[in-house]
Amino acid sequence: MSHVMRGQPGGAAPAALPRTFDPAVVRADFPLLRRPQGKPFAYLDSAATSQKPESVLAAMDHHYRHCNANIHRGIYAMAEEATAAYEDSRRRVAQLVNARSPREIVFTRNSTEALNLVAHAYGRWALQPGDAVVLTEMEHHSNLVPWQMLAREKGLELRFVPMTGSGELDLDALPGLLADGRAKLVGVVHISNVLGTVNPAAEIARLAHAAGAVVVLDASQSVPHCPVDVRALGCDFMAFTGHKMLGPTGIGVLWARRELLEAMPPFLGGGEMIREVHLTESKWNELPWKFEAGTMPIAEAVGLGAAVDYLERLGLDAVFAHDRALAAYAIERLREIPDLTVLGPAADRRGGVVAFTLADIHPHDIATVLDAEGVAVRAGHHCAMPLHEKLGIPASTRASFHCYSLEAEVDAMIAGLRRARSIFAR
Amino acid sequence: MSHVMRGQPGGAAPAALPRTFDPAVVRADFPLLRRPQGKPFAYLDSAATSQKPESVLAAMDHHYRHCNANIHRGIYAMAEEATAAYEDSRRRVAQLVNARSPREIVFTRNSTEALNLVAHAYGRWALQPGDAVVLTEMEHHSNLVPWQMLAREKGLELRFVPMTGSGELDLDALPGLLADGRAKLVGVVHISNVLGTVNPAAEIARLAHAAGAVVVLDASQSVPHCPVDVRALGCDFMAFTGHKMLGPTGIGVLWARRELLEAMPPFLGGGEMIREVHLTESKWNELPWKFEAGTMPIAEAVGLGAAVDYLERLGLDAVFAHDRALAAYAIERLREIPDLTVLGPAADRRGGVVAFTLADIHPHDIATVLDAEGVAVRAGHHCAMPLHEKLGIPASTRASFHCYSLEAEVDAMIAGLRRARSIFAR
Amino acid sequence: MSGWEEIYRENILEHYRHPRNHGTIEQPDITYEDANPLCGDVLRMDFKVRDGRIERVRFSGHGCSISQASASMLCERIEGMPLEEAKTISREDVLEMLGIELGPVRLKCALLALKTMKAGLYGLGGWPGEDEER
Amino acid sequence: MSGWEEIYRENILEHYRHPRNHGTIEQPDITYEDANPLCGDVLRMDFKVRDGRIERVRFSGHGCSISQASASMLCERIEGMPLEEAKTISREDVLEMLGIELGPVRLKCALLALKTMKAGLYGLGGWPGEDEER
Ligand SMILES: Cc1ncc(COP(=O)(O)O)c(C=O)c1O
Ligand SMILES: Cc1ncc(COP(=O)(O)O)c(C=O)c1O
Repeated sequence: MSHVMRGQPGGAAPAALPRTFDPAVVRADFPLLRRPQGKPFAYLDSAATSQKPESVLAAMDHHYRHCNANIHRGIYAMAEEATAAYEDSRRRVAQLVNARSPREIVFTRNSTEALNLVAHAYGRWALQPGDAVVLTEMEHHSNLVPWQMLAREKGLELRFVPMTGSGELDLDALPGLLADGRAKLVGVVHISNVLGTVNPAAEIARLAHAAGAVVVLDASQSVPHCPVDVRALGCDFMAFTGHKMLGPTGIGVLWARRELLEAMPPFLGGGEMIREVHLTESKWNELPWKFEAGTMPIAEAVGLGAAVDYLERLGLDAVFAHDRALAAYAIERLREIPDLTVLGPAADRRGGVVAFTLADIHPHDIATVLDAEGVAVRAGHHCAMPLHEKLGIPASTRASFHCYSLEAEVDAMIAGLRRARSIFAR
Repeated sequence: MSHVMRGQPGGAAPAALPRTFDPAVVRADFPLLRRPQGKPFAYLDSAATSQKPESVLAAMDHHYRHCNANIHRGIYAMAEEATAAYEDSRRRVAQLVNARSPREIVFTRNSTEALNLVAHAYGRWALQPGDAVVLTEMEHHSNLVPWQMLAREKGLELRFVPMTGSGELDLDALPGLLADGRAKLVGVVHISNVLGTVNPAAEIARLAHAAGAVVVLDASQSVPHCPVDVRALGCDFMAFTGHKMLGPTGIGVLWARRELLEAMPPFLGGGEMIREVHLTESKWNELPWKFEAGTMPIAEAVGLGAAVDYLERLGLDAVFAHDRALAAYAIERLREIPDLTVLGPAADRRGGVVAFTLADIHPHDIATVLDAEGVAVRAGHHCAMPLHEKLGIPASTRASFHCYSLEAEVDAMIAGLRRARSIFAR
Repeated sequence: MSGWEEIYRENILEHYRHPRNHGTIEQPDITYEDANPLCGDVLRMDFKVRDGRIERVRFSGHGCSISQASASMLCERIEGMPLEEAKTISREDVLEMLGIELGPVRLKCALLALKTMKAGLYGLGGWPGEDEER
Repeated sequence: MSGWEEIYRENILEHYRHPRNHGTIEQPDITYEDANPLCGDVLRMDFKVRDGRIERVRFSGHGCSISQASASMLCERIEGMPLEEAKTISREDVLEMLGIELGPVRLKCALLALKTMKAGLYGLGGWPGEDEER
């Protein structure tokens, strides 16, 4: 895998070579991947959700068995422990993305809620009728639909950075989209969940800021797979999600610059997010709790903290190198199959996601045949219908990797694709 | 416990006597409560969050170890299994509250998000400037702050059903609050998390509907503890939360009448909740997914399903009888302590929640002394500051019960209160 | 019999390769289009109705072999059928025609045609047993 | 020594029972009120400042023995102190004065006085090391 270029989506180039790890060894940490002999199972759907290491499951189980209490209000020892564990996870997440302070980390349900929080609390407050929001043609629905809803409500204009034929952003178009000064917010996916494209977030942020727009980065596919440094990137808001980064479902993260979080009104109202409540008016709590209403996903935060630890032990640069090497290998092998088209840019410009079409065989049929062979891939529009529309296809089949993925799993997929071709050729 | 009156907050009186269970036996199912010998631990904070039975932890653990996949889109067997498990939990929750269809069950993060969903998606859409929202003086912040925020945004008037000296709603005041026809929504807590008061939800719904208002029931403290039948109650929206009903954190439920959910616009935008997405417009998915954006708390839904099973095996009428008997016992014992005032109505009109004040000793200090004696209670405003303001106290101490709570735990609290009194008497 | 052969029985592949009633009708009496939100597949059905019977039915759109085969089989079955009888076709009937077992996700593919037909024949408001067709 | 005696040391109970500097100042030079959102406790501090020194300081509000004792101790310590010196008092200094160990929830009680003082002396904008005082 030595031919793989280093990707540094998150910031400056590091001095040392990435640490490496053996995915076959890593695999032993993931209970679901330990399958009984003779029942092959290749999980190639990590972009949808990742598997979880034993340490994450153990952390949550320990929480429920030994310190399950509601947080922030309990005066007894167990509640103090639960509060400390919850806030400690926040600190670890803050460190992971190099936030200035844990106050900049707001826990949410998932990326989607984090992005909606930005649209509701920041967007509804800061954007005015006639303002424009710049997005890209490769956004996941979660960074598109909230802005459509807001645009309709507030009379905003939506503009789109177009995609080139090779599935990269046409950055030359961005200055034009920003030129009239009406664009006040730029939303962009860091790594596309369909094409694997690594978008130049720092450069986009530079251009956007020069034009007076804030930048919302959808880092759902980058934070789980590569080093991401919010200060080096220079963005203003960033969303990611626990279940794709070896953590549990039910928790996501919004990072945002403190000044913005201080200035914005809150999003959801209720317990926790208040300082004082009277019958007809209330005062808000400090950051980050101002944005955390009601009982939060406590056990899930504890699990996410353990996931961050696990990722950092592996080294996110090593994870990224591994993902990219596997993507390069997959692309190479996919070329062997006639009538197969790989979507997205060249291997050295993408993360561990490879989507493709095979003749006119419907991706559902491909996925069903692969499933019968013990290979789990995703088929459909991957929550990116406009991207598929632009490519002129209704759907695609996608293989995606994480630290536990193996070349042998790619091989199993290739064999299954040959079979699908033979069944459905018409 | 034979002196306890049957409470039937949820609907018609049942024919048979409640099943009963032995809390000491039930307790064995709850890992956290199995403490090493000689370390007494009395968990009297179940209104904040309940403990979880082994079966709930096992269901979630099994999910992560054997069928962890993202739902609704995966074509492979594991994703089909995960989808089936998630939707099966929805069906069980629908049955628990006697919903007409699982389509009326929307999963959320917690009660708070469910109530905010109603305020945002229904309230912002259906209410007009000048309309009034009727709440009560005993609401939890989660059913108060969202309406304050909406009232400010839309120019709504907030009105409050006052509380009597004994901590019950002064229902005689409700017709007056509804009389001018401007009240379009009535929000009420089913069982108060401070006073334990069981509010007459069916009667309130009847009055509200007669005046043309919809009813939002905060059932956070009722669904976990007693039979609740949405059809018998006749309300329109109802919120409850997984972690208080023996389930995990990170999941809550909004039940709503199907016609309302069909008519309302969605709340959060993103993956899952859409049918079709184009660059500048989208069409929404069917119920209930129209309201479920992004990757949902999948493992948490599975855990909640197991919690519903557990509660139904115990029998919610039996749970309620147990809670109430324990509350009655606690009130009796608390009377022994000089200068102690129990808040709320008589034992036969409340659920398993007992809050009190003790001379002018601050509840934090009481809780700290009790903690040192191995008794976990809650101290503070319990997210009901206006209620405390009305009672003229800054805070209170609260003991609350669930199926595993014992008289011996109440006894331990009583002993601790005597000690607190001796330390802080001044 | 290996896994995929259980699903891709010959009858399904046959209908997929040679769909019956594929196409559109000009000036249909009833037309309805639905989509599978999970994958974006789209199905449209056009009906000509005379004397309470489905005189002609055509389907178009795009989808996987299961959704195409089930649309083809359903159309073949209902052409010529009284409207009221077509309305009574159930989810079980469709699964029986297909002759395979499916999990909840692919079930949506299999039932898209039935759902489109019912929405077309009943109008948008919902129909008896609709919940079970989810 | 049993559990509660570790927290309710005599000095804390003493300050709680006989708080120093309790009360308000008419026409203070600086006044600031903060609340502990977790329990609703409220603390107000009034300052008279002359020649860069805290000439007088009074606290009022309501709270538990820990928050009252820490306010009392802090006021006792800073009365007469140069403003700049008072600003340098750290979270560790306060915990040392109290002489007890606390979890994150009760820590908020213990640090409410310090937080109120700093917000008063620095103005609302935040101050060095603020994050550590959470
Ligand atoms: C009456 C009542 N309503 C709402 C809530 C909020 O529940 P959650 O924090 O799970 O959103 C609670 C519990 O905190 C409650 O007791
Ligand atoms: C690029 C991208 N953005 C957003 C999301 C949404 O994440 P979640 O479903 O956890 O909210 C995903 C994953 O589904 C994604 O891949």
